[in-house]
Amino acid sequence: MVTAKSFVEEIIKIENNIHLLKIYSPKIASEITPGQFLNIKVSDNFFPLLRRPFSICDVDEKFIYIMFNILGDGTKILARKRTGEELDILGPLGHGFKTEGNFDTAIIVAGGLGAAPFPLFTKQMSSLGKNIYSFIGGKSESDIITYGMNNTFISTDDGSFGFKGTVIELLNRNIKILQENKIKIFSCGPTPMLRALKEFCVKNNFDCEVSTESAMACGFGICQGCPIESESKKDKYLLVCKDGPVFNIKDVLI
Amino acid sequence: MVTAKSFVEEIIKIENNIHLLKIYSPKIASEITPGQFLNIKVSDNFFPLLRRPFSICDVDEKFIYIMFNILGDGTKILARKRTGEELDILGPLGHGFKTEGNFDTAIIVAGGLGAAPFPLFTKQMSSLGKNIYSFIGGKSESDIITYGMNNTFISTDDGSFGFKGTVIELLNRNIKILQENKIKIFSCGPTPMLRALKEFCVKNNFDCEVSTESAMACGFGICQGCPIESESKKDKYLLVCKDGPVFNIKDVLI
Amino acid sequence: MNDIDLSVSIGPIKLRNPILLASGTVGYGNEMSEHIDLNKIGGIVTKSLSLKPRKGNPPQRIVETPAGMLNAIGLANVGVEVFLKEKIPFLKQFDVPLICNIAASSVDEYVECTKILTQEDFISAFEINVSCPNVKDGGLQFGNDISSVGKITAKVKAVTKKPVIIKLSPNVSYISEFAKVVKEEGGDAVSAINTLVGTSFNIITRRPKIYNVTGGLSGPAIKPVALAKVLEIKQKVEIPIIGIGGISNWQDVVEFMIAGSSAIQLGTINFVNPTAAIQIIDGLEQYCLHYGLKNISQLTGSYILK
Amino acid sequence: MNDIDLSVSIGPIKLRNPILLASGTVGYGNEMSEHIDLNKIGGIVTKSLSLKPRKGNPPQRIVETPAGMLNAIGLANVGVEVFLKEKIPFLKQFDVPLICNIAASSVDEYVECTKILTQEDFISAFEINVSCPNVKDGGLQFGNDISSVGKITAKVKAVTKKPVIIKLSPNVSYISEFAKVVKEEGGDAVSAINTLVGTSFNIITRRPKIYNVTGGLSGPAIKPVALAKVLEIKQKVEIPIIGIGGISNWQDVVEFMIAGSSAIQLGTINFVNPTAAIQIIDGLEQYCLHYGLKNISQLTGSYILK
Ligand SMILES: Cc1cc2nc3c(=O)[nH]c(=O)nc-3n(C[C@H](O)[C@H](O)[C@H](O)COP(=O)(O)OP(=O)(O)OC[C@H]3O[C@@H](n4cnc5c(N)ncnc54)[C@H](O)[C@@H]3O)c2cc1C
Ligand SMILES: Cc1cc2nc3c(=O)[nH]c(=O)nc-3n(C[C@H](O)[C@H](O)[C@H](O)COP(=O)(O)OP(=O)(O)OC[C@H]3O[C@@H](n4cnc5c(N)ncnc54)[C@H](O)[C@@H]3O)c2cc1C
Ligand SMILES: Cc1cc2nc3c(=O)[nH]c(=O)nc-3n(C[C@H](O)[C@H](O)[C@H](O)COP(=O)(O)O)c2cc1C
Ligand SMILES: Cc1cc2nc3c(=O)[nH]c(=O)nc-3n(C[C@H](O)[C@H](O)[C@H](O)COP(=O)(O)O)c2cc1C
Ligand code: FES
Ligand code: FES
Repeated sequence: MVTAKSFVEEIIKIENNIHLLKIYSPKIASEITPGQFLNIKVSDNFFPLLRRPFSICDVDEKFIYIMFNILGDGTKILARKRTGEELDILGPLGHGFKTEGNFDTAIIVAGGLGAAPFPLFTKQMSSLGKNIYSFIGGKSESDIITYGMNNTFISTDDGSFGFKGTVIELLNRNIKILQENKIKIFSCGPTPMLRALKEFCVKNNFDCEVSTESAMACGFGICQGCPIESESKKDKYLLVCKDGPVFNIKDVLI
Repeated sequence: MVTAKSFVEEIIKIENNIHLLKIYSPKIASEITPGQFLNIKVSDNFFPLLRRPFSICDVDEKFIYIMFNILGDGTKILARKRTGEELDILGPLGHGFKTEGNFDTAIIVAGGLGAAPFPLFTKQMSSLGKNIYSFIGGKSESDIITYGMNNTFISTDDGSFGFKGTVIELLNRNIKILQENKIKIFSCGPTPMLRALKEFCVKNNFDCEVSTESAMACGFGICQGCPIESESKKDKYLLVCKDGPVFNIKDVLI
Repeated sequence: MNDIDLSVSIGPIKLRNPILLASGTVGYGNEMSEHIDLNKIGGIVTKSLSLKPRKGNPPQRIVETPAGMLNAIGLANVGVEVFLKEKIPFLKQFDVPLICNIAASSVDEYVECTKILTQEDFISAFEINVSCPNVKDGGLQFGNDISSVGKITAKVKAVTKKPVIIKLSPNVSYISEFAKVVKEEGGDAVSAINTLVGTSFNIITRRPKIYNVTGGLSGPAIKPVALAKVLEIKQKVEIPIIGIGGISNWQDVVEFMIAGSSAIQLGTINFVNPTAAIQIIDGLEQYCLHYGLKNISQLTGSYILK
Repeated sequence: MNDIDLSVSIGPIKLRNPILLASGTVGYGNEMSEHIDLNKIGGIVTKSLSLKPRKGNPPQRIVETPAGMLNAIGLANVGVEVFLKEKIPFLKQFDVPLICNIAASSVDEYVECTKILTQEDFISAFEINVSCPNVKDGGLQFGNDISSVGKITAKVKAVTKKPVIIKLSPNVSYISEFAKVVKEEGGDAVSAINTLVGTSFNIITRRPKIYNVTGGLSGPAIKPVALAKVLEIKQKVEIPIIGIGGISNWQDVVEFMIAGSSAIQLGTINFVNPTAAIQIIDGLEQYCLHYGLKNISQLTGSYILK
């Protein structure tokens, strides 16, 4: 992990008004595992005070990308950045997805902005020669992000795009295809989705890694602000920033 | 006084790295007396929390100008503004210089950034057909601002430009010329200069108006944060923002 | 939108909406009337009034801090006589509840001020400032002493039929103990909070930036502390609370009401955005509409803990 | 620059410079050692240790506020045994003074912890946390009660020869009264301040944002309050003070030393800028050079009032 002065290259808008921030950051770009995150100081003053965590969306030689939506003060400031502005980034942080292992097909399950880590993930899986199916869900069409993903299966709660229902229901409908391959599931998205996914994986005995979220102050293990309940050790919490953000779905209580 | 949404037109750099901010603000531009000020919210967030007061430097149809140097957080943010950005301005505030009256020659005495209100003042004096002499002082050449002023007499403490000594000493050297005309003095600058000027004016019985400064929270009379001691009424303070910022030098204790 | 009811009661005091302008941040109303229509707000709390005019502290009185400011105005005010003669007539043009804030350096002075002011019908209620951190006499000497606060409440109540609100100091271990004594002595409501004691030094001269050495911290920085004090009172004492401290938008107002406030006061934000009160009232109406709240007063103390 | 002396003493504790990292904001040092050279800082204060490991509060533990943050970690820590076995060995690689912060839910637990830890030579001093606002047992129950603070000081001093620092709560009327009892009972220094009690609500769910309902406010927002507390202690009690609260740059450190601090601790800023300590030490050196200060310790309490 490093604190690296980095520079805004450009802001790209993709589907549904989602922003991609392209950042020149050769030092960080050289050592990333998909699923890791950055902790970014979006301003050089006390507004906002804390850094903001973002998944690493993609890496392209000396550039890294993050994907975001304007939500509050921090993302509003990020969206206003201009080419050449300096950016104070801490990263890469945490543990990413285990891309190696005994599977031939990677199943992505992404809800809304949970799509963020998967462009880089997809690249790496492809270069490892694995098959990929990407299940993407959202409340309605305006939540669907397919950027950088392949073989997409789409669901929306309101049926405005793709299958009408949750992404886990869609997954369940395609369970046959899944069971025909040596699969491993990789997921990121809102808590209710992850909860349903866990049930689904336990029932079907699927191996699954999930990227989790938490409020964070430091992002590197010193504040204890980001606990997540462990399935095995009841006497202490795991830390999302340091032990995660990616966990095996069996290891954490969601 | 109005709260008017205004827009940054451009930032111009003049002598000694001084910034001129040109602002599109037709409503405010239409009702200004030289010596009045604006209270500007430089950011749309809590950093910094309070507005920043600036003298109105010049007016040009629908545009107003302020003059500043990068000093702290507020002026740093102002200096980064780009064309088209909205600016939240309260103004014009306070009482300006009394430009009419029984004098034929206006003597400006400005120290450092005390030059700020005088470009507009000079314009108005000229249009009223009055003579103007501008005495401008600073610690050294890099403090001298002559922008928008005529008939300049310059002094620096270190002699790096013009007369070596204080601007009041320079004024005293030219007292003959002054005494040959019906003069009135108009001044703005650091407290030690104003103090010396007061002594000079009392001794020579010159009429003089000074623009004063104070820490301010509101700028329009509700916080009582900007007291200045009155010469006549000892039981209460005057307010720089509302009773000033321009006072007759006889009326205030400097 | 007309079926949204923004009106609230603070004990016996009825207001058209919960937005009051806080003492010391609205003067006597005249300057603010250039910015907003006073007929639209819940009410005005005057700058603290004392029996005789007070000159206040020498400059520097104000310093900015991160997301806040320190002030040590020193209760500069015109005194009750001049207030009645010169300031009230202006306010009478408006249909706006007027709460007179009183500061004093002795129990007797509080009583005297109240006796004089209570004769003026236009005054709706009194807010007794027992918590000014910026004067040597009175102020926190009273505000941090439970028996003084009780005594002042009882004696002021004895000389007026108008509602009496006691403005509490946050610079104490347990603010609810003060609220409790106010209730016991017949006070109608409490205002929480006044400013937190703070200071700031010039690192070159090594002198305090504020002439008075310490000042009162206000603004968004103190909002979490103020909210916790309101919640503490709400949980421990049954007395109407006026929430104050760092409120700058309608979301903050909702938060203060959830935590237990019947109404709120806007302070420092008036300096930054003199039209804040009106924007906030609009925002509250939208919020009620959006969440199907018929009466905004339903919000008061509606927190769900666990 | 080599003739600038940044070293300071906190009573019997000698430090190479006044920059300590505050309890709860540096863990047990290992993560921070990736960011800064621990051999360069004044010292480390551990996360509060208790006799047995503590799991801490459920999430959400943290929420951002204007220029500050609330936390209710709930003293999650590994306990003294694990600390001695697993955490200290790492720290022993460094030449850095280690101050062990202890939290407990009874006077006996403070004593027990101290007895165990005092046997470890690497530990330079103890900081006794009597002021954690985020636990139900202990914490402010002690911190807001003068006689408890006195008792804890005396009993802890009785079982260790190492210096004992008491970390005081700011959530009291007069912090200097607590400093006074610490001095009387033989405490070597006080740390001021711990966090201010605050809260925050979600305006849609009406629930507190923090699971524990209230949390401790830290960060730049509280700096003026912390400075005033340091000044109050300095003016009233002769005891070394470690200043804490919202410090984020070298200018803040100078301000805290002028107000009376012998040394300071960096808290929240470590989260935002993990290299802050080093930048600050550089800044202090420049400041001393520029203003011709031979020993930075000359700054302590060097304020000029009026
Ligand atoms: C490990 C990790 C990876 C993340 N990756 C991404 C990413 O790739 N892209 C992205 O857009 N966001 C990501 N997030 C979430 C991101 O950090 C927040 O969206 C961001 O902090 C919002 O900052 P803000 O200042 O704009 O909003 P704030 O003003 O902080 O918050 C605005 C609103 O959003 C809510 N909010 C804040 N944080 C979260 C959160 N973590 N989850 C849900 N609601 C929240 C707040 O409660 C508030 O209501 C990630 C978070 C974590 C912990
Ligand atoms: C009526 C009035 C008119 C003014 N007109 C102008 C103008 O035309 N041009 C201009 O550049 N400035 C003017 N000023 C001063 C201006 O308001 C300050 O320079 C400005 O607030 C600095 O803001 P900042 O955030 O950059 O600095 P801050 O971070 O607020 O301060 C940086 C440093 O400057 C010091 N400082 C702040 N305000 C003042 C002040 N008023 N005088 C001296 N030192 C100060 C602070 O103590 C601090 O050390 C005027 C002030 C008043 C009251
Ligand atoms: C400049 C200033 C002057 C104040 N004067 C008074 C006063 O005279 N009487 C009083 O009771 N409170 C006074 N206050 C306190 C406010 O009424 C309010 O309690 C406090 O500022 C917290 O609210 P805020 O954070 O919204 O400003 C003053 C506050 C400020 C900032
Ligand atoms: C996340 C967090 C955890 C903390 N944990 C402890 C603790 O375990 N023990 C303690 O004495 N103080 C603890 N503190 C208080 C700090 O040591 C410090 O007193 C306080 O944060 C004020 O300093 P700051 O404003 O620089 O953060 C904690 C503070 C934070 C923000
Ligand atoms: S965010 Fe600080 S420990 Fe995880
Ligand atoms: S700045 Fe508020 S009264 Fe003058």
